Amino acid sequence: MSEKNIPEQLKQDAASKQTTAALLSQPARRRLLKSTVAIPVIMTLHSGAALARTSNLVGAVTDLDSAAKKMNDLEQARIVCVNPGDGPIEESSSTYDLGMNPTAALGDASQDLATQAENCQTGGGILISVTAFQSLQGRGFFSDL
Amino acid sequence: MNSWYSSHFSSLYIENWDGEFTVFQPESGKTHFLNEMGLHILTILDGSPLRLNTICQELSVHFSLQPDTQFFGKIAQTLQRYEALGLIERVKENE
Amino acid sequence: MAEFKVDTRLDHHQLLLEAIIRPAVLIDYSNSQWELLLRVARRAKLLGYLAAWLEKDGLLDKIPQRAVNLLRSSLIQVKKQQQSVNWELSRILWALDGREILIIVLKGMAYQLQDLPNAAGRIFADLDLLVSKEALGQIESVLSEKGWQHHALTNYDERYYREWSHEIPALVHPERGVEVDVHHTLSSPLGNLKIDPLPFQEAAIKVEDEGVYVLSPEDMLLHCAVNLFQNNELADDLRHLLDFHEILQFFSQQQLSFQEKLINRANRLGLGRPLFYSLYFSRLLLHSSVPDQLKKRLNHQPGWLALRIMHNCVPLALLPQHPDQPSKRAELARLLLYLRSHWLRMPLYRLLPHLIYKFYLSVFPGKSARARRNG
Amino acid sequence: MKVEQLSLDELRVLLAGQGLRVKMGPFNLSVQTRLPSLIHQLHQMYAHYSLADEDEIVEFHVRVIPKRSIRQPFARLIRFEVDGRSPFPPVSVEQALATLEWGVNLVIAMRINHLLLFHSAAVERNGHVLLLPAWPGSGKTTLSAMLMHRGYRLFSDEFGLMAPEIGDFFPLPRLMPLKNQSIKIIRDYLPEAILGPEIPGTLKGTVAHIRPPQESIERVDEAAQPRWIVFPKWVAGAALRLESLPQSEAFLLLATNAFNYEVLGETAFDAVTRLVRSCECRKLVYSDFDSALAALDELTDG
Repeated sequence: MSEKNIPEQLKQDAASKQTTAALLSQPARRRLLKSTVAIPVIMTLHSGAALARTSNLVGAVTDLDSAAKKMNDLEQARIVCVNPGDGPIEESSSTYDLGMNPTAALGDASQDLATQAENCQTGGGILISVTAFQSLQGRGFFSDL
Repeated sequence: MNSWYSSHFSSLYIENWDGEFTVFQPESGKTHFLNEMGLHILTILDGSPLRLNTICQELSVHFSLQPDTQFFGKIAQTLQRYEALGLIERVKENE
Repeated sequence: MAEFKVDTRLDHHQLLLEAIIRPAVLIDYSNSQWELLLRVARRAKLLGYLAAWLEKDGLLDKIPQRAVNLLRSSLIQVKKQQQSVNWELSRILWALDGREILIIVLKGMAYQLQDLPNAAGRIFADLDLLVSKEALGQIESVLSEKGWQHHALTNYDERYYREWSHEIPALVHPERGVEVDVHHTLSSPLGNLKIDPLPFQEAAIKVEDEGVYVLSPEDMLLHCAVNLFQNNELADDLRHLLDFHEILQFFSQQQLSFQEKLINRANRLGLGRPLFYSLYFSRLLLHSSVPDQLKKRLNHQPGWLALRIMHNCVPLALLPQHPDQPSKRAELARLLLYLRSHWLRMPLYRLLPHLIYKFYLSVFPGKSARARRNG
Repeated sequence: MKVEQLSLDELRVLLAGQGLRVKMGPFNLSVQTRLPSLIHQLHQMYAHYSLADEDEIVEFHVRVIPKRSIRQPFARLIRFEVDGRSPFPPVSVEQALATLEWGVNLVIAMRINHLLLFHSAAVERNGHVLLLPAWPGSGKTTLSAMLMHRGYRLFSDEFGLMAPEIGDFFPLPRLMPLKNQSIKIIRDYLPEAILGPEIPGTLKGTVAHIRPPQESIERVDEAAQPRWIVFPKWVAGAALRLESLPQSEAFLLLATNAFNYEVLGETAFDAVTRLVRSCECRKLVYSDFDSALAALDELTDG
């Protein structure tokens, strides 16, 4: 998700960040709600999270052919690199809970696919299959891609 | 100079959970979670419109705070946020 | 296992049309008729419509409980969507903050604003607005500033929108997810009929207390007709014909000689053809009370052969397919109408062989499976 | 009449013909398939379900059909269809059962709004419902599998179905998909559990379904009022903790995890408020199942 897509006004509007508090981990949320009476807090509940979550456990793929890719207008392939929204990925698990607000970024078209994949993984992201990508995209995730 | 008021305060459904509040806004169908100060702002804006200064004053008295510039900034942001959510409305005044 | 037999010979089109035309028949439907009707109505996106009607007339407690549950489920969903779009409009007006921009609300939200009889239970998820070409840029920049974003688009889509359709891609506020389509013309960019939006804008009517406008009743019907028979492929589009029918009935009862005015307006704007078809099919399928000779006064009536073909194809496309037994004939009809909607954009040398081939299949349906596999 | 009273041939005739019409909690479901492997699996896994009463309306019509792929001509793929439409891309034939079960859940979640649908496991003990809402990595399926083999009546491992006006919860016992490591845990812990085939390579890894106990399915019409809400979390090596959870927190977690909270609007707001106010809300952290079960027994004893 590129920074430049976020409107300037939203970036500055710190108060709006509070809306995402519903997605924070529980201790973080409690701190926000309870101990900081000195600032007003408002969070707005978001719907559909459960439905999204049922399909939100995805497996990572290593096979570059089955990984989700996008073409740019020069027909260069770019891999889709997914980063989970909340918390780090557990190494041991074969599936990943992407949380409620995963983000995805496209690889650098000037690099070959293997290099793009490597850069994705060193940055803490995973490659997911085309099918998984499509099922998530339809639910409003990754709207920036 | 702007002032604000809670336009549909009486239509809100408010549940108190020991100092935290769930607020259902029928117009938008949204549920909001507010802390004590968050709700207090809505309460004092129910009735006549107030300016930022007055709001901050009210809040600092009610919560026994020493308002600084940062506090003013926070409240101004919150008012903007509330306005975007349709919880309060702005009244433009001629200077 | 005879005891589990389900009557599959129920005519699903008839079940649906009768329910729409005379909803009172619903209280006499058997369970197996209900089961099929629920599936067909869902596909036609008319469950909410039926539910709203039954609720209004207090008939929900006279029909089977399982049907009530599904109908109520749909109605609840529809009401939520209507509220979301309504709220989106309110947020847009807030964002525009008193700027003097003439905004005409179209389609579903417009019906809701005027409380037209087709609005209750009607599914719609998007907010469609018509503004002048000059205001387009201003609206886009104001909304972007306040957090609305363009829907994710490929580069190709983006170019298509900007260069070909002269429209802006749909705007969505990420916290609410309602799609806002801002148009500056009423004809689809793909359609071969170009419509000057100016007369529509001049005749628009202000909605009390809302700060927005809607199309005049005549224009609303013409817009509906254009969308059905000019811009569209008609597949599963019964609900839009139902819009036309209900709005027509409503204003015909309200204003004497409304239908005359409608005909005159269509002739003046050169929209006789789509209006002709809309009147023809709403009369044929939904029994709209329109005198037969009325549409004879329209300019641009279709020729005998065209009408014959449309008469045979349109109902098969508009009405939903049977969920278990899709008919080949309906598929062919849908294909023809699909091609019709591409008519002028497709060179004849490609279109003709395609048509001949499909006609061949309709004559020898037994060969269709093999042919399809090879094709 | 129950599915187990049908011979395999009779079942095949139904599945391949008009559809097997079974009662699934408060709903009726019609399944059609000609896939021999799936017919065998359903014969075992759906054994306890009753056939829907004759002439009753069936709400959901699903099919699992073979799908030819031009790109993979030799792959054996299947497609899940509801009312003639397929919501997912085709999957391999081995995943038929998992896709069927998941597809039915999806259809329920998409179409049902006359009930409030929590994303939660639900079991009943001493006449009252214990809700175990989903929390990422909570292992609610595993935990509810354990509970149902320890005298709790299974309502569902996935849906808390609530009538929003009266607060009753309805059972919807369906096959319960165990994932990955949970399969072995359950095999070791509950050798008596009836498990379906292990299905590798699904979106969620390897899945094997547990068949719900006969009693839970037979008492499917007995709704009950909720009394306890416990958010479970399995943490490796953690000592058992059953702590009270602030009601505001419970509200937030239940509402954001419900399938149709926002669709129901005011009705859902009122329903969740009343639910949370009338229940004991707890948070359970555990690593060892025995002590977790003992703690839940103690909680629900009263």
